[in-house]
Amino acid sequence: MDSLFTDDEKAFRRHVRASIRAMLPADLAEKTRAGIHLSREDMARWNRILDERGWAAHHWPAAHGGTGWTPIQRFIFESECADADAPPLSVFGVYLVGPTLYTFGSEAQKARYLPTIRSGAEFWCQGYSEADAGSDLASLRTTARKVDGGWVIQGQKAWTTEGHFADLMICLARTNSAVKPQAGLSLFILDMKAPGVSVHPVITIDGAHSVNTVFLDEVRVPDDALVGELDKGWTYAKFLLGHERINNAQVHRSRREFTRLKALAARTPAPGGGVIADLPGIRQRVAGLEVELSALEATILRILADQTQGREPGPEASIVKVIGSRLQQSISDLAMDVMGEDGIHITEDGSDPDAGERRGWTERHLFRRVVTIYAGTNEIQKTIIARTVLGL
Amino acid sequence: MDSLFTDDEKAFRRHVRASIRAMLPADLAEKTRAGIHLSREDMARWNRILDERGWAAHHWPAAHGGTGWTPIQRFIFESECADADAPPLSVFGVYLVGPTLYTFGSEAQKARYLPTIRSGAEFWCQGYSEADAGSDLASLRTTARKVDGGWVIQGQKAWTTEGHFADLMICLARTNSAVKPQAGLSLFILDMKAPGVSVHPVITIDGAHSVNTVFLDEVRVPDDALVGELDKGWTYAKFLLGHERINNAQVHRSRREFTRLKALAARTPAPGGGVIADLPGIRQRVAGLEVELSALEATILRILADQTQGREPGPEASIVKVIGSRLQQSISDLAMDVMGEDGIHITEDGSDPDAGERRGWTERHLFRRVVTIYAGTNEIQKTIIARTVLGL
Amino acid sequence: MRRSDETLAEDRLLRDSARRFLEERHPWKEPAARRAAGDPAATWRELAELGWFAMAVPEELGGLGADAHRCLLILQEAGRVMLDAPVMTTLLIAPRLAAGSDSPALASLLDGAAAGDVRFALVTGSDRGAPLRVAAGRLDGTSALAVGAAEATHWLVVADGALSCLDAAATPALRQELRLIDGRAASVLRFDGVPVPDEALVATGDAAARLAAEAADLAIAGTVADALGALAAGIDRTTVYLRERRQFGQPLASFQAVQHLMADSYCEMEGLASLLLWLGAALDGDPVERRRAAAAAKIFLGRQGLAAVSRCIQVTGGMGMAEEYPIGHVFKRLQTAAALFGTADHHLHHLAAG
Amino acid sequence: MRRSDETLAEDRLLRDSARRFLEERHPWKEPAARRAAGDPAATWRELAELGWFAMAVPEELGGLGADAHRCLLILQEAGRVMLDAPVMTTLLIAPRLAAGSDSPALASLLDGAAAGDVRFALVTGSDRGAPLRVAAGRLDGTSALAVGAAEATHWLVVADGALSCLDAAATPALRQELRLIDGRAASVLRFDGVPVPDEALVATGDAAARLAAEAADLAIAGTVADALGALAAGIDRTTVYLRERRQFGQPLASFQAVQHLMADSYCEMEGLASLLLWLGAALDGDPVERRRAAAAAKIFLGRQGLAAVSRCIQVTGGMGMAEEYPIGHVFKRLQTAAALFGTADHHLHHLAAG
Repeated sequence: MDSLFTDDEKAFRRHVRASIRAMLPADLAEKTRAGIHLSREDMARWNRILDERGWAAHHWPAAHGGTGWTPIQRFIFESECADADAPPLSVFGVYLVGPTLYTFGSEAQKARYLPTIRSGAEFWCQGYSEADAGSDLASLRTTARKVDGGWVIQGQKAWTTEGHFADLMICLARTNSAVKPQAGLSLFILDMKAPGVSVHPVITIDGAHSVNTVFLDEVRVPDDALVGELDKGWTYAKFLLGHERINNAQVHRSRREFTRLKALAARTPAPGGGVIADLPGIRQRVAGLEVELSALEATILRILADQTQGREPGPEASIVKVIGSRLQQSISDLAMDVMGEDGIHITEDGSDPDAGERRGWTERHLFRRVVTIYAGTNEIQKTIIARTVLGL
Repeated sequence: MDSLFTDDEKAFRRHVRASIRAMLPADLAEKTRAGIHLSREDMARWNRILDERGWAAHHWPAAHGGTGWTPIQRFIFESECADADAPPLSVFGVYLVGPTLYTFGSEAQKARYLPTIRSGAEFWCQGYSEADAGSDLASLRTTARKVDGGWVIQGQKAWTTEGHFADLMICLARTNSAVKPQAGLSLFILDMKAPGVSVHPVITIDGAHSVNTVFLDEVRVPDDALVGELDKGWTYAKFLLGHERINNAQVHRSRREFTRLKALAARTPAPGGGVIADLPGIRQRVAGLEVELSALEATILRILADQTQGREPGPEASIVKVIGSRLQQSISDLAMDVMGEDGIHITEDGSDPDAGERRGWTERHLFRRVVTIYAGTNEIQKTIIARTVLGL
Repeated sequence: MRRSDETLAEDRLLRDSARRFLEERHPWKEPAARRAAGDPAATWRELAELGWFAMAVPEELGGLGADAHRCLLILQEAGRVMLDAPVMTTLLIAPRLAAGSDSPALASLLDGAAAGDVRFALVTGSDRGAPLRVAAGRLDGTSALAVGAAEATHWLVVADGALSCLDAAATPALRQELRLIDGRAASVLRFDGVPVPDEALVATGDAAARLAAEAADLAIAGTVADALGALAAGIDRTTVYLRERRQFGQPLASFQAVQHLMADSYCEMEGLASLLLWLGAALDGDPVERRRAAAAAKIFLGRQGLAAVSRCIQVTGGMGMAEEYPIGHVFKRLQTAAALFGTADHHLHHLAAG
Repeated sequence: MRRSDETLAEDRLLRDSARRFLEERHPWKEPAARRAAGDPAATWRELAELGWFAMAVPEELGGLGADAHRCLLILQEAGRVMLDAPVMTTLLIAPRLAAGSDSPALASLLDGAAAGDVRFALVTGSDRGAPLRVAAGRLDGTSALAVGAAEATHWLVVADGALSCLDAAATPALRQELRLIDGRAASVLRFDGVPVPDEALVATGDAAARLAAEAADLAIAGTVADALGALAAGIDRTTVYLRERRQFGQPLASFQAVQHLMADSYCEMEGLASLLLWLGAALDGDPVERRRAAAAAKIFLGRQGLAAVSRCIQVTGGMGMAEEYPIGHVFKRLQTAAALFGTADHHLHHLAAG
């Protein structure tokens, strides 16, 4: 897709590529290739390395310690990180909380929290979803009760990714029940080590622990834990989720995985001789995925070019979320078919020389059922597209 | 699928096959292969031939002049008719009106109308759909006003297939507007030559004339034109539509077309040499369709076996309608891809020796957009499945 | 051949009693909990007492002579509760192969199997590694995933040249023990010149090739039956959840998008059930039709079956993602079934080449 | 190369004026009515006066030097009203091939084309019949469907060995005149040793092969642009209809199933638009990337594009089926576009083999 980039951008890509290859420790790249849920320590290490270079908050404005890069430059940077098998940055701190705080937070909040997000010294988790309020935040039940000098938060958060090692939670709670459901919500910063916070692991179908249920039992937060204005949490949450949706297209990860999938198919023996990659049916599916992936990449570049001209992403975010999440699933579907019997057992004893390329695919495939569900299910995204774009 | 038939049924198939091949005039078979909308004369001729053999109303009970065959025997008969390229019987008379009349009609109605349906002497059309009441019959606007000695019907029917050559219409009209919408409908027999009936052709996207708009301007029908009880038309209409849905799976036609499609692909040169049928992508699609077609056939046989044991088809009719209609479209989709440029022009000058196998596919493909729409759209069928089978 | 009314009534009785037994004694639990709680040997004896392992044995060999269709009904019920016990080979495959063989090697073990003392596991060759081959009385090669091989007393080894029935305890094989994603145990076995005594030979030459083809199709039938049972239970559980769970102020079940997704899944499940019905009948008939039916069922499972269960996870949201709820396990059971005995791609490739 | 803000603003101006002109002067009508009412020569002159046929001509050849992207914008607008006039070759292909050739054969005709006096039609070889071939100054072979060949003054013939520009009136060819399903006219031309004068040669040898590859990708770009315009108009008309039309007591637009079907169509249209954006940029760049982008756009059109327009017919029910309403024509326009210059299967086959 070279022709969609300027010469300057191509030069930028070469520069970024060389830098990342130089900065990225080999063991982190290897772990990223093998796994899906990285440890806090691994993520923090890469975060720190990037921060030293000034690239940790690569999509933040320069005024807040970001790079000030254009949306296309960020795209290039993320693509090069994925290509190099760099660990993903913690979604919550860098991608979601940071922008929320520098957009709506107080000066004190920015000064206190932005630097540690950038450096990876503190990790965040998201406290929006509840068991009865996944896609439907308006039915949120967690409450924040005003007390002298602060608030007392009571409730239960579900599907809290990385909650078991996060330092801080950005927590949505009901502060006003006299108004219509979405109007009475506020956003708070909550210390995960505060009394009353307890974190219970949820094992997902890939057998791993990355999400949690977080019980908030009379957790006290100070007055300055409130982000922005009281009862405006719904607005902030929507802002944050808009960012999440573009991010959830995961196009760079898909491109990288697609490359690895082709390599896997090219190394996997086919029944009756040859390799799987040469079976006509597999070839056709690979070619079809290549086309869909190109469509997704070009769509994201169109949206980013619009952003460069100052247009904020609207329902386009829903489009790329729908397309991107389905594509992620199609890629691992194909990987399962390429692996056949080798893809349905998890334990490896290491004796198989091919295990390297196979490692992690099955777990990813299982966990990946979630990508069409989280950050607003694809059905909700389609309703958004129908209503806001098509006027239905 | 031989193993799903008994030895008696296999013998029955051989018998039916030989008989049809002997009875079917070659020119009718040729016309059926080439076209989609047959003339009244062609359909009547085949109807007459079958009637002489006692097979025209093959799925009616013997008491009404039918064959008394089991559901499986009917399936075999229909399959052999399709295989031999016999013209389809008029859907409305034999399949829909006949069963409605022998189930709900008066003795006089049965005596008057059933014989001419069997013989093909009189053709029927359906007067249910209206411009604003396609899938939603409850919003039907045509009215029947009681007058001395009969009824006066006023309204407008849409999408009346074969209306331009039908002798009679089975017409749904509102006889009571004081009750809830579906309760006040009645079913009438209406002479298409009666004063006040005017038929306006609707050209469909295949360029052909098979459907019509029928204006009913103060059309008078006698008292004995009412079928069954007053205001019970909704019940009768649902009965009739249930029959229509199974029929609309069109499984035998699909099997026959699939065979022809493979023959077409085997005769169509491929770019760069060889034939289209040997391209890996086409082979895969053909094999995939074979599997889906088998699933449909087996599903219909399961339903028919249940019927043999006395269970009436319920929501299964919706399942086969959904699967069967999609499959019809998949088959002609593939035909279009096999034909390539040869499939996008309609006029043939006859100079192409391969035109024979190609003839009619494009028109069928275009007209076939309708199969997922008519007889209750597939969306409505899915709602029926969700509500009645899944309890959602 | 289609089933008579009388046969169908018997089928229903059998299915209902199996369902009652399994739901009471072996309701679905998380695999880890099930393994911790269960006693595989006791379970096996229980199932033997129900007559499961005598039902497919021909009457002339002292069994109940049930046809394939009936065995598949039982395997569907096992799939509904996602039973861990690897019953397919003992219940369905061994008795039918014994009936097709002249040798007593397998037939002589059927009494023991019916009593619950003999447990078979099917061992087939890997498509990708060194083929399983018997030559000059010795077995070489690497197996595909052999579900239940570790628990089995006897291995029914389908190799080029011979079908044999080996005493697992007495057979020196290099075993790689694996845990499948659906929680069941499977092994990869490597044989290096393992002697195959004459009395272990079930068939050789053409007869072995014929039985090998039958074993492959039987294995597909049993696998599809299990998966279909799991899918049906998954759809049932999903609809219960959808009726209970509310979002945006109404039950999830009331959203048209959700209704239509589940209607699609239901249509796919019905298609799979129909193909299995065909395959069940075809197992008693012509091998060419049997092969086509097996391929069709396996392809449909790998495509439409997986699509159907994926939608169950989609509409149940987080519930489907959590290891402690059954929907995700249904997904894994189907994903496993889709990979065993040839993927959809594999069978489509052969059907397309055919 | 991505477009600057300034360029984008100019693009929008151009697109808006083209849209206003076409909607006013050439709004969609049934093809038969349009043919009866229209005067093709007058339409062509009108379009020439708008500058359409000068825009892609390089500045050094007296044109406006617009890039491919801008030409594709115009072709999208033509697709929106499903314009009959076969403008693609004259507007997009001929000027670009002229720019890539050293010979005056084509360049010398561009002034006439800009004035509306010369009308080009692209004539390519059929993949299935005898190939088009120029050898020893003579042209042999059978063409693929050549849209607009009957109306054209000149044929731009892409043959093995040479790219030539033949005076249609002076070229003896066996013509089979056809009506495409979308209402446009096309011809199949057979050449039997037709002399190709030196002054008609645009390129030979490697240069001809290079330009032939470019012509193929340009034709795909133009065809996809036209189809995308038609699809966008079809989705617009469909949504208008859905908001107006009521069923079961509420607007069709309010049904979630309908909303989601149309959201899928919209996503597919956006994907197609994105691939066309890529292709538009790639037309000015490296031939390898250009080829990939063209194949991707054509495959996406034949799969997702057709799926998108099929849903428009589905949700508009009978309206989409009737010849007198535009939705069915959008379907036919896309079906035609999907078949011209290689089906999705064809391009996928090559991409898969690549």
